[in-house]
Amino acid sequence: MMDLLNILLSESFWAASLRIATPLIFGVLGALICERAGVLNLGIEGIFVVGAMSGWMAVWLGAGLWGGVLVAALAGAFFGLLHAILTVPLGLSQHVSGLGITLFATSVSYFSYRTALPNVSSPPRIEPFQPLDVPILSDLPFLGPVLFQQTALTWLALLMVALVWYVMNRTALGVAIQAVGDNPDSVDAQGLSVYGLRMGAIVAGSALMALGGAFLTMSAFDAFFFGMVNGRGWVCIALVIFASWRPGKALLGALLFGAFDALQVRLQAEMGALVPGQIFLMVPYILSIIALVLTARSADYPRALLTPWFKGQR
Amino acid sequence: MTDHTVLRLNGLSKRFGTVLANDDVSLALHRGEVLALLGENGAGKTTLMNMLFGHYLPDAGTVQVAGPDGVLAPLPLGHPQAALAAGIGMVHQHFTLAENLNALDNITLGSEPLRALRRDRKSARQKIEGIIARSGLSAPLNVPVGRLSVGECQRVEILKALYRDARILVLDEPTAVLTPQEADTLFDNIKAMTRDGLSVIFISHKLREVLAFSDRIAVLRHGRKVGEMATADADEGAIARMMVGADTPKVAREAMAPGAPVLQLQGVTVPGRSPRDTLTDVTMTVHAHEILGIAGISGNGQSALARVISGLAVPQNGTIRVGEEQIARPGPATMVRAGVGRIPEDRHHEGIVGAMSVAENMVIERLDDPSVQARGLLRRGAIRAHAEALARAYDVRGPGVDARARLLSGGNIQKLILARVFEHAPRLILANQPTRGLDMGAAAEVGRRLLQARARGAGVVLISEDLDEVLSLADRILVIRDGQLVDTHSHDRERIGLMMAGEPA
Amino acid sequence: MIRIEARPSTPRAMTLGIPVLSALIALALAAIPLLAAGANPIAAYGEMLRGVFGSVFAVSEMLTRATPLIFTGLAAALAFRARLWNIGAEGQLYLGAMAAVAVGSGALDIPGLFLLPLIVVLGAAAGAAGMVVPTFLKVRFGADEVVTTLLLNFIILIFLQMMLEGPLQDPMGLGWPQSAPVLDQGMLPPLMDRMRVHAGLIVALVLAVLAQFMLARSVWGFRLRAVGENAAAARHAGIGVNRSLFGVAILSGGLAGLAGVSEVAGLKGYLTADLSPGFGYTGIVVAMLAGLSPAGVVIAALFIASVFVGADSMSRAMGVSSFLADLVVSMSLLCVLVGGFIARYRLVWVRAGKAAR
Amino acid sequence: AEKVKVAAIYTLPVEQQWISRIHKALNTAAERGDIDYVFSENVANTDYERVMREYAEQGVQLIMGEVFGLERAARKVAKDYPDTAFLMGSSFGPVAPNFSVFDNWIHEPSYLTGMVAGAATESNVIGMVGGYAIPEVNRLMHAFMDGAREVNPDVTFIVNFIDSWYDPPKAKESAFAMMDAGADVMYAERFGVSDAAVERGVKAIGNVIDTAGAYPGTIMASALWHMEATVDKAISNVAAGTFEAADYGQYSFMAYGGGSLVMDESLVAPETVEAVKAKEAEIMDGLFRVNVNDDRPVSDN
Ligand SMILES: Nc1ncnc2c1ncn2[C@@H]1O[C@H](COP(=O)(O)OP(=O)(O)OP(=O)(O)O)[C@@H](O)[C@H]1O
Ligand SMILES: Nc1ncnc2c1ncn2[C@@H]1O[C@H](COP(=O)(O)OP(=O)(O)OP(=O)(O)O)[C@@H](O)[C@H]1O
Ligand SMILES: [Mg+2]
Ligand SMILES: [Mg+2]
Repeated sequence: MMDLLNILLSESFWAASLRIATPLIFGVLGALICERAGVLNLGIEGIFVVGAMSGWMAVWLGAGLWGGVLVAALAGAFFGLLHAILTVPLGLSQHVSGLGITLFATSVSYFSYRTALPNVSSPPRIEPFQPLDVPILSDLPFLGPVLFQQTALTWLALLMVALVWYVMNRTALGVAIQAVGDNPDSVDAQGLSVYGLRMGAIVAGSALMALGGAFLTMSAFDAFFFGMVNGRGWVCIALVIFASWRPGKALLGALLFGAFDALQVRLQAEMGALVPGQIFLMVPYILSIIALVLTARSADYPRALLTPWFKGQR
Repeated sequence: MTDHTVLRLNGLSKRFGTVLANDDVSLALHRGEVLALLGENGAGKTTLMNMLFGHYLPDAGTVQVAGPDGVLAPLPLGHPQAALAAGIGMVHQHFTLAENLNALDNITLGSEPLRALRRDRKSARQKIEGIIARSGLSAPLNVPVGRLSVGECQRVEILKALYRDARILVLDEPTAVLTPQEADTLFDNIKAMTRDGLSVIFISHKLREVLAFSDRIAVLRHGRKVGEMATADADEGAIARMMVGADTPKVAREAMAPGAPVLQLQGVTVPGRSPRDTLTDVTMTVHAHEILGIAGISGNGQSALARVISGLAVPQNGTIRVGEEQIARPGPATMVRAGVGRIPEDRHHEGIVGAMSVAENMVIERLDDPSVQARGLLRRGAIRAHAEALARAYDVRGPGVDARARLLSGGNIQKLILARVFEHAPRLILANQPTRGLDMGAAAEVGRRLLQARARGAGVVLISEDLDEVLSLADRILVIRDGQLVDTHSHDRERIGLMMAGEPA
Repeated sequence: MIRIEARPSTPRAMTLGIPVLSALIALALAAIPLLAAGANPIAAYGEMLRGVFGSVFAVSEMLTRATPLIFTGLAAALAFRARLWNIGAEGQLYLGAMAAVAVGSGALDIPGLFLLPLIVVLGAAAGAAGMVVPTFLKVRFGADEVVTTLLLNFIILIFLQMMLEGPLQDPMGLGWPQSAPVLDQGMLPPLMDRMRVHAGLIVALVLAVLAQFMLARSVWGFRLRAVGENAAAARHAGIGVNRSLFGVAILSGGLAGLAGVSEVAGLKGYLTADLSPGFGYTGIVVAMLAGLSPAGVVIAALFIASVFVGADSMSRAMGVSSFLADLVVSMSLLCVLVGGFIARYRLVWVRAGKAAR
Repeated sequence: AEKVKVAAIYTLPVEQQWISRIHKALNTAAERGDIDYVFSENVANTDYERVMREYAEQGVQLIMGEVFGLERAARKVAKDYPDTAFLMGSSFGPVAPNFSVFDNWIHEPSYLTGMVAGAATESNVIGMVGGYAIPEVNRLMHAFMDGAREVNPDVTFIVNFIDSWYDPPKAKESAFAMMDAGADVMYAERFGVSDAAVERGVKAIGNVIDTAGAYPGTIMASALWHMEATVDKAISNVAAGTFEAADYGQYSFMAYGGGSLVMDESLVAPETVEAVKAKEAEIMDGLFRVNVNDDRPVSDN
């Protein structure tokens, strides 16, 4: 018990939670935007991979860190556009297109990585983002290490939460995206383009997802590995529902998940002798399901989620 | 009223697959005029208006709209944006509202540039409040639209059009879901606005409204315009003849002595999240040879009552008796077995499985019947033969019994449901909004069938927001208000209308 | 402006031709990565064909890989027909496999006549249980089954790891996280000498035919279709919607469980945590390619298996990265998807300006 | 001389430490001109048997790889192709006439690195991050722990498995957690651990490959695995037509040069260097046998 308290009070635990949460924040925001517009994007897992690979590759080829971030976002946007074309004007099954995009994005990433680097014995490394050392702030007790010794990408993620919230709730664009996810006819009848809004949202959301992947290779680590995304994208799909499609709650959900993961490695180290380590690994997933069960009835789904819309057919 | 033309449709045609929905239709609209567009279900009214508004691209024809200077200019087709810019506002047959947004957001949607970094909600609100003050069409602006009543939604739809400075307003069956009082208020408001130069095209199946509020009438039949007349020169018979090409028989209700009770609700209470699905301590009896009309403003518990009778809602308190039998565990299947025939309110959503065939929809309530299945396998030949016989008997027209049910027109879907319900001579019939959206001919057919069932000895619960329909069909009329039933002991239109509104009569 | 119009009916030549054409286009597109990797595409196609159809062995390998995909494809197709979005076939597959080794690898040393059916039934039951839980959460609490089944995949996989290091671990396995082998009499017999293709394929085919028949001809299938197409109308008509959902959940989970049984008791003989390279997810793809028709599932599974086995073998012959196989499979999938769209709709080019002038 | 045709089948990408050692040795042989080398990486266990057969059908003379997930099936394939030589990473024994086995038996240098770690820790807490608790991993961890305890009886261990071969961010987080719990020396079984060590300025011990160059000032010592001895032995046997079923595991022992220790002497106390070198000599001379323990290691509490 003491141990648990110690862990929860330690700043390094909270710093780790935020660090682990960062890719999830990007991913869940991206998924949120897509779903708000009425399109489920199961391509997220593959888009994470492509973001991780392309961002890293760009830096490795000398593009600079922010150049890498841009490349990752563009790569994510590209696969997002593919998903958008398949699911919006063509109205194909969002499940299948999404799984197809995941398979496609993943295999393209792996194949190009291997074709570019056919004979490496250990993965080449880049100089990743370093923790920002904000002069006075990083010396603050507690908040200093937790908030102000993170890398720029973590800050970008937090900034994105605010930005997505603002756009969704305070701009005409956000209102239109919410409308198109609820009832595309409402948008069509007011002279806005359903296709444009939906495709734009998917492309933008996918670009954000790719940043989640880029974080893995450019901040959390400094090299690209096969299989390194390891289900993080799927977790975001669950977190969006937990978050009831709200950016603020999305941040909360990602942080909670990060905290459980951070706690898990700490507890496992302490109690590994008593309980199979896998129990701890399961905890975040089980908690996600419980959270989902508790919030499901009150969650108001974007009503048009999964439903394709065709112009001139009603 | 001036003779100034504000809108001209020239030879518009539109084909959907094999259906010629509009065939060379021309129409003119004058400033300050209310033009009623009439026609049977599927005559092509909505299609014509959708071409005007840019939802559909015509196969042929042009549209001209007067600008603010009064000069007619061609309208680029196929772009709602262009129609909106030209001052055309449209209220669609089905609501086009985002339910997760409030009225303010729904109204301003599309009017602000999407690139803008901030919104000016203050001046938007002022403008809307100004329109509300002028038009008398009010609705709560801050509540998610999903929580508004249909009447309020309808007003939000019109506010949307007016907010975009519409000079030409198209209303596609705006009163299909409104009570007579709501409809009257709506038209009074619209009339007032025409005096300021608004021109209106409205589509309706309710001749009473058409005769009371329009200046001119245009009639479509099978996609062609078959006539125009000044409302002053028209009467019901003339309009009906023009629409159908023949006289429609009037339905007449003969007096009949009620028989034994077929449905008894005793102290039935259904808790609900909104007034719409709440019932409080309802007690009522329906007899054989009796049509019991339930009148009321929508959202006062009609759905809850219908759900109880059709077995979809289980009351928290109270008992249900069908005939002699007390229903211990209500459920849709139990109710069907007990001899209750149910005509649901929303035929597309609850009445049929659109993706399944007409024949399958005809047997969907009786899957355990030996005529439908043997040892768990469908008797497909028998089902088909049965469906064809039924389609003939009830005049269900469409592309055949093997076609998907969704391909049928609204009126024919309703006939399919009638066939399914009446075939088994139910002792109680629940008819919930049975003629909503149906044209005169189809509505008359429904009325005739209900009266037939009554003559045979069935009891009928007729829930309808169309007071005229209740008045003409029901033997006894109850008013539903706030989840409770009140007996009116009368057939007086005025008095019942007041009771519906909650005023002591 | 482009407009999309539903075809009133799809010509027969098109229903058959378009999928084939789409697959060919996908193969043509595969030339891009091949060229990027410096291989000759023409030679590669030859190798690919040889890799699937070049020998009895190649064909048997293709059938071996198609077997689990038929099971998981059926699992997805049935569930999706009822609009029950079971993304959890992967987890259910492992549940089935765990049940199979729990009883099959020595716990009960009984004759094969009893053991084999027991393994099959328990495996299916375990898979079914894995789908009943999310269905219950959906029906009772409204929890979205896409998410719960997806998350359950992770939970089950971790649980599997725990079992393979605990109760299910092979005591003779030198500490490796793997189960003891299924007893010989509990194995699904191979169909051909020296080949891996096994009786699981026959079971899968029989079930596909049965599912096709029941869906179209039985009252059960009628109910399932009605619930899937319009649950509100089905409920109104007196069909037990929840009952149907649980029924289809049991079948869908059971089929996925059988995929696990078939892999473990037909192919590998014992269970490891990498039994399935994503058969559960690929099953969804198979089901959708098949238009959710059980008979179509068989064809789609054979197609996906052929592309994978062919491309995989070709990558070796051409000396390009073996990640090419997944790439070609995913491109084929996307092309066939678009092809299916073209078969159902046509694009009409309209010049908007003309009518307006 | 005629080049020997060699194919390798890996269940993971070639960057993985374990596999990279085989890949490297085969590449070296290929560069020398002894063999024609082809490989398939990331082959799922389900597909492994097919790939084995495909290579065998193509007339490859020596097939290498790892059959931990399909021991029985692999031996069946070998039986079907008696003219092909198989040399596979395996937990079980060889099968005549053509199925040989090997494994990364580098418990000896692991023991030595444990001594380095045990002497270096000041907090007396050593953190160990592993992939999966499989014998190949457990064995090395136990040897390492034994070595540490020999020089420092007070040392305690925190052990964590991330249940993934490849998740450097996760391994890194796990390492951070251990450092938070007081670990000041890390046993870096996985990629990611040394990165955490560099960031926090603590020392680390490498495993299988030498990563000292990538983490300057961090890696005190590494237990290296060299497949050259194994591979070259097998190739020459195949070339000479004398390949037989045998356990090649011994070629990973230090005495054969299959395992070795590297130390960064600038990071290790001189007396430790001396002690370790002495122990190394004992092992080489066969005077000291490192205990083999395949059980899952757990944290001390
Ligand atoms: N200044 C503003 N500019 C633009 N939109 C606004 C503004 N204020 C409120 N809204 C929008 O009006 C609606 C109601 O606003 P309000 O701020 O009350 O939201 P809320 O119900 O408190 O929701 P939240 O939980 O997101 O804060 C919301 O959809 C919001 O997006
Ligand atoms: N998008 C469409 N695709 C195919 N057919 C259509 C489409 N829209 C309308 N139709 C067909 O065109 C014809 C005219 O339909 P329309 O909706 O214009 O009739 P309506 O006069 O508005 O009928 P109602 O009174 O029922 O609203 C009908 O036969 C209808 O089935
Ligand atoms: Mg608020
Ligand atoms: Mg209409």
